[in-house]
Amino acid sequence: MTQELAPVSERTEVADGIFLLRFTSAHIAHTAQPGQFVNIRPVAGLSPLLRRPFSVCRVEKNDVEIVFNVAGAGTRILALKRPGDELDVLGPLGSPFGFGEDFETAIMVAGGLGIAPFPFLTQNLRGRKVETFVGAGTAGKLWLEHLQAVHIATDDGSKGFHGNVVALLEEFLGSKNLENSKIYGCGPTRMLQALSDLAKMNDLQCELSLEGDMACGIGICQGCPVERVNGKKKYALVCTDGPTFNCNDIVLA
Amino acid sequence: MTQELAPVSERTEVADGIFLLRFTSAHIAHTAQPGQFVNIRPVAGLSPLLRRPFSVCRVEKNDVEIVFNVAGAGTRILALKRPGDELDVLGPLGSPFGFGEDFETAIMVAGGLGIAPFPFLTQNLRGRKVETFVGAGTAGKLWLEHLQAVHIATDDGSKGFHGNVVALLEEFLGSKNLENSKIYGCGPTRMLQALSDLAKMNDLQCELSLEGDMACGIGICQGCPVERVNGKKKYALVCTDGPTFNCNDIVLA
Amino acid sequence: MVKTAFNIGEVEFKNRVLVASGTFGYGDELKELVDVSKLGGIITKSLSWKPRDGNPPKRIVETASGMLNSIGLANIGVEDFVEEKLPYLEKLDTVVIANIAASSVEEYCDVLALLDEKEGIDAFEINVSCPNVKEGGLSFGTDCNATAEITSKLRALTKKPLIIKLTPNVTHISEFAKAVEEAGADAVSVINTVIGMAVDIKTRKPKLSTVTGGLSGPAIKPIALAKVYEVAQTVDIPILGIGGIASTEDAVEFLLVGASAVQIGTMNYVDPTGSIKIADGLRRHAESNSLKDVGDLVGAIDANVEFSVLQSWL
Amino acid sequence: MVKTAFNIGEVEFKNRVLVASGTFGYGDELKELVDVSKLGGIITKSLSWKPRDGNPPKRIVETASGMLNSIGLANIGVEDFVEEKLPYLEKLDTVVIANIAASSVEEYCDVLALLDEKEGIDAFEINVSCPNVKEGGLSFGTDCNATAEITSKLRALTKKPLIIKLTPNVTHISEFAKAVEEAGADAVSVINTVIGMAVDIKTRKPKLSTVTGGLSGPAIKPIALAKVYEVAQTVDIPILGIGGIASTEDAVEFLLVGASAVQIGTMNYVDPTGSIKIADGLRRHAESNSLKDVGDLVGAIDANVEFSVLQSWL
Ligand SMILES: Cc1cc2nc3c(=O)[nH]c(=O)nc-3n(C[C@H](O)[C@H](O)[C@H](O)COP(=O)(O)OP(=O)(O)OC[C@H]3O[C@@H](n4cnc5c(N)ncnc54)[C@H](O)[C@@H]3O)c2cc1C
Ligand SMILES: Cc1cc2nc3c(=O)[nH]c(=O)nc-3n(C[C@H](O)[C@H](O)[C@H](O)COP(=O)(O)OP(=O)(O)OC[C@H]3O[C@@H](n4cnc5c(N)ncnc54)[C@H](O)[C@@H]3O)c2cc1C
Ligand SMILES: Cc1cc2nc3c(=O)[nH]c(=O)nc-3n(C[C@H](O)[C@H](O)[C@H](O)COP(=O)(O)O)c2cc1C
Ligand SMILES: Cc1cc2nc3c(=O)[nH]c(=O)nc-3n(C[C@H](O)[C@H](O)[C@H](O)COP(=O)(O)O)c2cc1C
Ligand code: FES
Ligand code: FES
Repeated sequence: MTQELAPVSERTEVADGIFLLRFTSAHIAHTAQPGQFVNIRPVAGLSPLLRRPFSVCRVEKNDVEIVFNVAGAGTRILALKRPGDELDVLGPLGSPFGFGEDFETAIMVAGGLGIAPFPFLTQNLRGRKVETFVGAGTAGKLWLEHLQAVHIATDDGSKGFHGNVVALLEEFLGSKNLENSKIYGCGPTRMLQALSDLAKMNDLQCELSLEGDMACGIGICQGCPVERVNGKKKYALVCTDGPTFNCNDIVLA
Repeated sequence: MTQELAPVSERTEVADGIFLLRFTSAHIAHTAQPGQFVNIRPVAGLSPLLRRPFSVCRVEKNDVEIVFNVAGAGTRILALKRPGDELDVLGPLGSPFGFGEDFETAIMVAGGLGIAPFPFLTQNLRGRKVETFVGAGTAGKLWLEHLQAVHIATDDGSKGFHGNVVALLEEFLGSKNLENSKIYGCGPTRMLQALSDLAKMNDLQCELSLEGDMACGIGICQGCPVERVNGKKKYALVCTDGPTFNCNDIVLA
Repeated sequence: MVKTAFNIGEVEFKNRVLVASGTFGYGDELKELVDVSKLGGIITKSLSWKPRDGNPPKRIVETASGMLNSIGLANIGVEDFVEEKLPYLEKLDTVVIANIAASSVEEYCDVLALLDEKEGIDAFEINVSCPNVKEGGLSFGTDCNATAEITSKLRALTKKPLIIKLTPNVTHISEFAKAVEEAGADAVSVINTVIGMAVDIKTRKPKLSTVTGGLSGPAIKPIALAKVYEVAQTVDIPILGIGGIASTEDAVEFLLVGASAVQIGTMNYVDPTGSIKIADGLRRHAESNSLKDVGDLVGAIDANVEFSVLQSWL
Repeated sequence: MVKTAFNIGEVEFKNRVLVASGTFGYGDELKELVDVSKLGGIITKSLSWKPRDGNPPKRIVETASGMLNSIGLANIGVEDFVEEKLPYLEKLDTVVIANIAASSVEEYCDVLALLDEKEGIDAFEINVSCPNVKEGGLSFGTDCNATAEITSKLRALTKKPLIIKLTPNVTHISEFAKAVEEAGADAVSVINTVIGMAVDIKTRKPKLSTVTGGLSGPAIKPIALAKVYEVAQTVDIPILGIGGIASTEDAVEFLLVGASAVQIGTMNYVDPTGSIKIADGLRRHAESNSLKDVGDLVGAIDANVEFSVLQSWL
């Protein structure tokens, strides 16, 4: 874990209102694992105050990439960064996706900016089969680089399957034999719920990356609880126990 | 008076840490008078919260220029504006310098960024004689454009007179006959005090432009009092009764 | 068409956005910029019997997302107000509320009695965050009995709506709200500024000439919202919510927790036309939520109160 | 060499910057980033007798230059703390203060008694901003008698420094400071969070699961400073100043108004190494002002107190 002022080397609007920032941090680039995140301070000033968490999207040599959409004050400021500016970054944080288990196909399922961790996961899964399901509101919001075997769903039908991405996956699972697969999901909570149900019905392993409001991102504020299915403690912390969880371990609410 | 989002057309570092911003506002450009100021909101967000006042430095067609140094959070942000960005500007505000009176020579005396209102005053004094006295800490902090008959003083002696600008003026007044003159002063309070004393000793008219902490800049918060020498009310307001005052009317503290 | 108007007693406000005392002068200073006929109402700077010079500088300090002030109730006094300002205010197409400050119960009564006779004042707001000279300068507003006494004395003097403006600098603001409701107030304004301070580390002096001052602006919004909510659980009279409101969303939050209307304060300095944008924003918010009346938002919060009392916040 | 150390009772702190309860975990989470041996001390998350799950989400809401929290005192309980965390803390080259929370006077006593026997705890800080179950959940900290009672009961149980952490949510915090000083406290921490609230206008529910929460961060700095100043006028025991401190300049302000030391809270989340930078900054500030001891700043404000009482802030 490091806190550093990392120079921005690239900023691109990769889709409608969706930005990619690349910054240089040898430590994060070399130690981060897929599913982990970085916590970025949008301004040196006092408002917005807290750091914003973003999945590590891709790593290349000493560079790290994140992608994000403009949600509010913090991302609005980050979208204005230019090469040469410095980013106050803390990371890598959180527990990565597990991919040591025995499975043949990784099925990645993303809703909206839930796509963010999957280029990095794809980078690290070399040798395994990958199927990627990407959902977005409309075609203009899609960013599909660095993925493999992409299946698209849009809410408005402007590209690919007309409907939500979990329904698309359900159709796909019906038509193929994918018993020895593991699902990775990231996106809005409602989507993750549906995905989790589908995984259980199909008896597939399933790991989800959750979002949640965070003050610290490093396990000291107790601000990011998610209810456990069972266990001694009622809550897990999204920032350190997660953001990745086995779908059987947590209650999505 | 107008509140508008004025596009920035130029930003230049005109001296060490001193910036010029030019923005387009036909209303302000056409109605502002020398000695008036504009009140600029540094960010659309909530911190820093209040507008920052800056003298109208120069006007050209529909454009208005301000010059400022980086003092704190607000000016640090303004110094990063680029052409095309928008400035939330309120103005023109305050009572202008008087220059309708009968006098031959306008003697302008500036300490540091106190130079700001004088290019505009010089623009408007055509036909009259002008002598301009500019003081700065060091040569690198001097910005001398759009002025006439400039006399320089620096605290470190790196350029011009070695010492403060009021001492330089005193020397000058001793060597010339400038009875029919009016002094205009702008700068730190200590300098204005010395200038005011000098003007009284020499029996010269003297108008000063004051600074002061302002919340509104438009006379509604009562936040910017300056003590009057006499009169029914104890305090005048810097933002509406000033920022320009006859040196005999106010108590500098 | 969404209904935006509401009443306090017989006074009808055309919408639920007012401008707060001390942040809009006497109503005439901003006429070039702000069309006050689009506001629910304007509240004057606090008026005292005699003109007051106010405190020495500095009176203003900026803080993180807020500001401290120590104006010292600088005002032109009620007589000059009537002569110089009222004729203009009388003609305005909006509700005009006179805010009154005083250093004794008698002074409150004298100012109100003088104004009550005049045309052009629709209601009174009483600033009780004033030093009580008899009690050595302690604030009326932190003394529940004194606050109730002022209310009942003034109640006897006027038939116009009487609004008491409460200070947040007390342990249980709802006790004060209850007391003034019982003493006959028609409404309460919640909140005045929060006591705060700042120090100049170079001179080692307080930045404000009076050492402490009043904190306002977005920084205090969460505090104000909690106070309005607390008061709304306790009284039945209308609440005017104030404190750091900077956007339509902020105003909606105040209505949801129980404010009948809102007042915009510090943000008038930052964005003089912001209050009008918020008035329009509330109408549009109601419209897009298919409400017939902006008033349907008032107190419409979906909160489990028991829970909030038992599970403390830490 | 500037002196940076100071004492509370017999405990020596190497400098005047500590990290506040609830904002630095149990001290071990940040070991990769923060060299705690450069801190004056660390204060643990509040410990209760049994482990506490804490409140349901959401527990955190960002506000203008601040944040609201409603953690619900989530903690591992004092027994697990002793077993899992204390061995690490014991080895640290800094003062370790255990913060205690409870829902009854007995629970405070039990937790303190258990910890008092252990090596590795140098002092106690008592969080009285906790719901008192016997009184239907009202906070101990807003009841002066209850606060004094807790203090004197705990005083009898330990010889180690006993620090009472006061809540700002009262009319006169100095009454509470005086009461705990008389009941035997060695120091007071001023302030805990300010009650606040936020509403989700889409769902119309409070953003926090507990409706209200505690406001912290730079937004409350002016409030905290005024409270520390008020307490400093009243008691002679040391004050630990807390509330929105984000820079060396902020820390200097707290010392000047009378804090013997400061605690950094919310800013630990934003800038985990900020507290160390402030510790170093204080030393350099003293140096460049030719002070022999950072402590020369404590209470060195140049303020006219009479004036502040008589001339109120509005
Ligand atoms: C582990 C983790 C990884 C994330 N990775 C990415 C990513 O790779 N790309 C991306 O675009 N976003 C990601 N997010 C969400 C991202 O952190 C938020 O969009 C961002 O913090 C919003 O900041 P803001 O200031 O722009 O918006 P705000 O003004 O703070 O909020 C705007 C809206 O977003 C909601 N919001 C704010 N913070 C969060 C949050 N942490 N989680 C969910 N909703 C939030 C608010 O409730 C509000 O409705 C991630 C979140 C987490 C917890
Ligand atoms: C009528 C008027 C005209 C002005 N014209 C100019 C100008 O043309 N060019 C220019 O560079 N500056 C001018 N100033 C000063 C300028 O407004 C301040 O430098 C600016 O507001 C500082 O903002 P900040 O956020 O960068 O600094 P802050 O963080 O607000 O403050 C930094 C330092 O500057 C001091 N300061 C802040 N505001 C003021 C103020 N209003 N007056 C004096 N000191 C202040 C603070 O006390 C602090 O020490 C003018 C001020 C007034 C009142
Ligand atoms: C500079 C200033 C002057 C004020 N003067 C008065 C006043 O004269 N009377 C009064 O009742 N309130 C006064 N207030 C308080 C405001 O009306 C309002 O209650 C408070 O500022 C909180 O709202 P805000 O955060 O929106 O500003 C003043 C506030 C400020 C900032
Ligand atoms: C998320 C969070 C958790 C906190 N937990 C505790 C706690 O367990 N015990 C306690 O006494 N104070 C707790 N506090 C209060 C802080 O210690 C501190 O008093 C307060 O946040 C004000 O300081 P700040 O503005 O620097 O954060 C907590 C604060 C925050 C923000
Ligand atoms: S965000 Fe602080 S504990 Fe998870
Ligand atoms: S700055 Fe508000 S009255 Fe002058």
